[in-house]
Amino acid sequence: MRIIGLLIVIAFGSLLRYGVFFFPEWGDPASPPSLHVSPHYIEEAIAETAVPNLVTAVLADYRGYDTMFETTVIFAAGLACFMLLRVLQRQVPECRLYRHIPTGITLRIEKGGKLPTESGSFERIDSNWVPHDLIIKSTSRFITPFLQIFALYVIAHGHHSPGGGFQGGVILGAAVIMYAISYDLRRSIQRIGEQATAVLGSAGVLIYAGTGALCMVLGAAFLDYGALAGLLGVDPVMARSHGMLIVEIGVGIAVSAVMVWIYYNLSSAGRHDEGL
Amino acid sequence: MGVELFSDIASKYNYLGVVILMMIGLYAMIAKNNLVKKIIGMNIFQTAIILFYVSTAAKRGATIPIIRHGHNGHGHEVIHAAEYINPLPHVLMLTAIVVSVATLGVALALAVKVYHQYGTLEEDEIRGQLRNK
Amino acid sequence: MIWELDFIILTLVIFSGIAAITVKDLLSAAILFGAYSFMMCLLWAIMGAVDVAFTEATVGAGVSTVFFVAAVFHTTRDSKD
Amino acid sequence: MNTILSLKPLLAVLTSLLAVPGIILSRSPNVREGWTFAAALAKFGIVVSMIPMVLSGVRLEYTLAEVLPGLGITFRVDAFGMLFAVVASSLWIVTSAYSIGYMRGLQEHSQTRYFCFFALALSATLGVAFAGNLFTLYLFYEALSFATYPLVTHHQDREARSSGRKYLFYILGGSIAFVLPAMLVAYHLTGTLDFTPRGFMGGIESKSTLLVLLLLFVFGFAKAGIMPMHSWLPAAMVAPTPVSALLHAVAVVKVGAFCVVRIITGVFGTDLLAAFHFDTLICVIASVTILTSSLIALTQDELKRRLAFSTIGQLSYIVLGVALLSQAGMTGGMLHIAMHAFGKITLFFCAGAIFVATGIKHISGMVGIGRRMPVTMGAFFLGSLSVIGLPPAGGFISKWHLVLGTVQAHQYAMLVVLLASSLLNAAYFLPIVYRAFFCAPGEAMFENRIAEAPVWCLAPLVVTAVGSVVLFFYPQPFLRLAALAVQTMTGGG
Amino acid sequence: MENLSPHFPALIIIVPLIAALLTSAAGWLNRRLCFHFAALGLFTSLLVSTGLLASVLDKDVILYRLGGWPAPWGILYRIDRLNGLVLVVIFFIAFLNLIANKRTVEESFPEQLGGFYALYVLFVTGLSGMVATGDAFNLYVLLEISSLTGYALIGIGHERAPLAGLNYLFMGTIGASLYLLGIGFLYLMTGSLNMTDIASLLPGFYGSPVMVLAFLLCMTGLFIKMALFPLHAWLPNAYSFSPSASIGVIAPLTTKVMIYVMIRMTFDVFTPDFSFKMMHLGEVMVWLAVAAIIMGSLFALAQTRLKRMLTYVIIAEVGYMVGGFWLGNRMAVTGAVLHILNDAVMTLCIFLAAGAVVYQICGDDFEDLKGLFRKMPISMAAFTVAALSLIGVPPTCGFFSKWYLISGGIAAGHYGFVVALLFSSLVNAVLFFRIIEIGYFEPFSEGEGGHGVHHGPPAMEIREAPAGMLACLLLAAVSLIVLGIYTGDIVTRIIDLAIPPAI
Repeated sequence: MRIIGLLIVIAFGSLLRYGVFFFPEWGDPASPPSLHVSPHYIEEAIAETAVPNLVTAVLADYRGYDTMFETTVIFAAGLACFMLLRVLQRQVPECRLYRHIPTGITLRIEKGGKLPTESGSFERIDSNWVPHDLIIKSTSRFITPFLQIFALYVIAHGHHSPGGGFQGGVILGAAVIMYAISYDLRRSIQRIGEQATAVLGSAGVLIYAGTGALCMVLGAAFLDYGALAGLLGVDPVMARSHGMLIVEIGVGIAVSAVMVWIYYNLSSAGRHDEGL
Repeated sequence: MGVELFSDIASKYNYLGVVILMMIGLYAMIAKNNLVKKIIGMNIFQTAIILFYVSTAAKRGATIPIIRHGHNGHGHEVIHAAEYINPLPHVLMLTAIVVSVATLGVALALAVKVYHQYGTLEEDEIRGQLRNK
Repeated sequence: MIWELDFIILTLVIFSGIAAITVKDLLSAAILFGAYSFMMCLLWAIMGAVDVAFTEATVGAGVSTVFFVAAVFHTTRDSKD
Repeated sequence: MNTILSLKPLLAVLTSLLAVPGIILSRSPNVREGWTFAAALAKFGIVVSMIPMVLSGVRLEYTLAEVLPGLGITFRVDAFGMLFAVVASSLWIVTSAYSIGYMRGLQEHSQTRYFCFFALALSATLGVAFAGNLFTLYLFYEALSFATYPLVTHHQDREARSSGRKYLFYILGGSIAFVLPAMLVAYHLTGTLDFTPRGFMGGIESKSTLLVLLLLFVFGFAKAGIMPMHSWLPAAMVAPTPVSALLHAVAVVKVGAFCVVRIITGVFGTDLLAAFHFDTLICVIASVTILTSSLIALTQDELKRRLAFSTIGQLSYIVLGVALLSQAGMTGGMLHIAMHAFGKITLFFCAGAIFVATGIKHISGMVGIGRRMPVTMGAFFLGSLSVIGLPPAGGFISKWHLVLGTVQAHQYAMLVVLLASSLLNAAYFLPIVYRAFFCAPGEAMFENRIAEAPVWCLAPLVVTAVGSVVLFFYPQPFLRLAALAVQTMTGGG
Repeated sequence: MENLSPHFPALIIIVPLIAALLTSAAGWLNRRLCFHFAALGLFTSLLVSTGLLASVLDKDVILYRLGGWPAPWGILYRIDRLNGLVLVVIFFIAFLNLIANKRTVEESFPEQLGGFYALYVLFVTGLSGMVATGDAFNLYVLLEISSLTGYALIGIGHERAPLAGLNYLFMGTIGASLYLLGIGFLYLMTGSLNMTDIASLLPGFYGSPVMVLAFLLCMTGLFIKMALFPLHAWLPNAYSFSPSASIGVIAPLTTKVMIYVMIRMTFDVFTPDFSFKMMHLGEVMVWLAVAAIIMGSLFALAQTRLKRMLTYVIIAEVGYMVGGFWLGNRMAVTGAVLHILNDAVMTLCIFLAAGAVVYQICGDDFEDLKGLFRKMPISMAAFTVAALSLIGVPPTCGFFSKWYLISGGIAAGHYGFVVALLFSSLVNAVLFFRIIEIGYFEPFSEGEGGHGVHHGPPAMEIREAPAGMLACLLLAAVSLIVLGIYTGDIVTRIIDLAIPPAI
């Protein structure tokens, strides 16, 4: 296998290497990609959409349809992980570990066992629990709000600076994931349940598709945000900018929710019991 | 010829990097035995393609594709295409990155499932188990 | 765009890529993959693709690595190759 | 010759198809058989009602659907098709009656399925008879193969399965591997598949192409049983006897022969064959089959197998007759479709009746049986006369024309073949009759009290036996149809 | 709102997308609604696509600017006769299979109904989007949607399904990435992503090796995805272990849509001139297809399980279409396009029948099928019709596409292809009659040789499949014959006009 692989790879590589001879020089301002379609974006985007970040303008407007499916891809991945991994039959784990908070004694309860009656001061812990996690917990408690605010900023400010729905959404999701890692998965799921992630995931994509469909209802083409001008009370160019913001928010919601969803399923192998 | 070749390499070394990364990724996918290694290889392969696209966007003497003093379209100076890097491949590659992470998620989910089924991530061991059955 | 820097990072990317697929321990491989992604992100930032770099930093170096680690924790760290 | 649009051919094909739901949904066997008879009679009526028009030189045509540009499911009734349709539809009535007697007599299972596929097979047979182009012919040819498979394997035991395999292997293999490519090449070369009285391949110059196509067609229509594509036929005799009777003496094998004749006349055309001297080639192929199969038939002890090999030989008479390309030869070949059908079906009916009454399959067990079953064996005698070609049976008429045809075509070698094979026919049939009547029955015969088969079995075989005698004295309907067909095909007066 | 018909091209994709999202949400809120959302979405799309086909028949080409941007800058949907037809087929099959498998889905995934149906509808969305789009990169995104959902739909099966799904994912990702790279090469040379735009710029680069590479990369990627012979290894495992409900839509559609995409790429992006005349690829491809047909048929012969055997038949069928297409003459291309349509419906029918059998007898070993005609007559009748169509017996539709393909082979003088087609027909006959024979004959004991076997009550209580499944199965079987009879119309009114005159 190794040798076959090597041969295939070398054949493939030399074929591509041969092709590279005929490429335009790297960074050549006169190469076709720089001359054909992109100049329109660079020169007209600001006049047509009022968004200075060209990537956002192209992403959410000119090629907004691609982006809608990009979000759908993420959503599909979330669904796929859910379908593949999630174990919904409630099964009692082999053993559970409980820690008595005041004393720090760990109780190991075998399958089917019950917790002592005065269970108020017990907390369930993961099997790979480490006692000295104060620094991690405090740091994450400290960082999480900033992370979330930054994520919102990235989503909202994507028009003017690098960033946008995806990046912001991933950061927002990462904040939750960090919480789940530093505390434990059960607590995170208590806060943001699986149902919430799943429904928010579809809601986010639905915001995107719904915005597009609204434009269609208003008589323009699908995703032609200019049609929203009347609804938003601004001129069509600004309406495009606002429309992009709406869909970016949708993307942000969907991406963050789905990232968390995938993490839940992946980190507990679908049992939503013990995470990392 | 040698000089020509060298100057060709010098002016296109980025594309060569792409080719090398693709070879690495493809090799891992074909020849590696471990499923997670294959998945890593797959991701390297995908990022190599992303690098290729990003390289096509590069433009000497241009800056990042965010219009300066262009707030709300009031800065009425003429914008020259040569001043900014081509944004289109960037957009495409945002999509490609997202696709690759989605694929990664599904691949890992499948790998975890395979592990739970066979107790191993090595392909030859799995194949051996299947043959014995 | 500084080509020297670009070239150095490209070399680093390639090396971390090779390292990620050759190291025996899967957890190390996951972390090396994170490093690879981060280098890649730097490379793109240098090439002016700020949005792509940003995305790669969050998605590639961030979430992907977490996914890898999560999967490795649920399977095994050992690998024969 | 004028052509008129008419729904009748379609109706004739569809009648038995339409009876299928009725057969399936019938609650009692009597209602089911009622449907079968109704369809059989209706079909015969429709077919007969077209005879006068066909005889007056009108061609009835109907296109069901244009499935490919310029190529449709087209029915066109000409004299030759008519001749075959009359034979098939008239014998269906008789066979239906016989089936009832046979199937009930033996208490066979799955009778509904049997009658259902029986009806389907008849639809397909008429479809072949009325096909207006090669494509339609192929369509119904294939349909017939599939409709008869459940009939051949009716017993659903091990023997039936292996015979079924052989049957499909030859028939389907021949049609897919030989006929289909040949048809496509023909279409590619000429741009049409419509049968014309003088053939549509006239434009092709290349002798080798024509030769390959001709051979592909002749051997591809494996139902015609031309050696070496014949060995499915004896195997298929495991089927219930009415199936063997109707399908393997009348419908299936005759469809094969019919197709070959169509290819010779409607696709290649007599002029073309004569021009390239392919007629001799086909004659040789046919005569080899005739002689070989007759010799094999002599060695068979199982009655139905002997009849099967006899059928193989008789089919090649038809091919031989048409390939002679002489007026009388072609007439004889076509007539033989009808004459042989009546004769052979009688023989099969008799074999079945003997089996129903005694359970005997082998000729060696039939010594002296004529005394117990005089009617059956009498009919058997008439049937064998017809097949051998002796008066006063219809077979004489067709064989007479065939012999005349060889003389007309100056193919004296073929004349020898015909006469030799007639002798062989006599050699393998007449001893059966002789021993049945004039030899003392064996020990087993005395112990069981054997009588004639039930009346449902007996009546049909009497009818067909009488039919073949009547055809000797009154062959006009078939003769006129055959003569008309030959006239249009050869263009001569 | 008054008149939505100009928006049809967008609606065919948007409606199932939104339906999928609602289905998924309904899975968490009210599980009973899932099926209704999914079915409604697909049915609406079926109606819309039919309307679209009707209007494209007199309008030639319908363009739709998504986001209102003109062509090279925005994304364009381009519906012509050909993909209008393919779209109808996609939704017809997806809808029928959904209805047929309602019961099996409810039994296999009682808690995850929403997830399953959402994946299902998203899969169909991806496929239809790929067919409709006029933008090379948009095609990639939609390809990934259908692939990702496809991996999941396969991976949720039993036995070796997860492993097979993972292998499929690796192969699929390589395929999609190669396609992406090919598009990247095209973009590097032309600077455009719009198919028509690329095609118009292409003549300037006809000689360039980069173009050749781009073409090879795109095609290789698609060949992997469509499982053309040497690249087919992922398919049999992936298809034979997945649930009936998913395979009923994946098997008929994936490979066929990929072949359509190949046709689209060669016609609309690389132009027939380049693809057929400059590449000199035709001969190689046809021989590959011949190999695919022969190897697929031979492998199929070696199988002892029904679904697995069918997967190899699919591989052979891919060879039909690829070979027909690369013969490059009008007859053969017509055959290839017609076969996309016919093979999709045939595969649907045969997999539905196999699904019904598997559902009733819980197994698909040939041994399990004994005496099935008596127990499940209607399902087996439909199976027989589909089998006849796969063998190529008139008047089922399989015959007619084979007719065109063979005629094309004869016209091109490529007798290897003709022989391969006939060989595969014969092998199919053997394959399917082997099964029909097993199903037709009751289990009989070894010693018994005589006739008139008496039949006791069947050992297992096996009954006919549920009514919904049967209805869909019969509809599929009937449509095989209807398609066959209307071949003439389909060819003259749709396919003939859709194939570029250059061929």
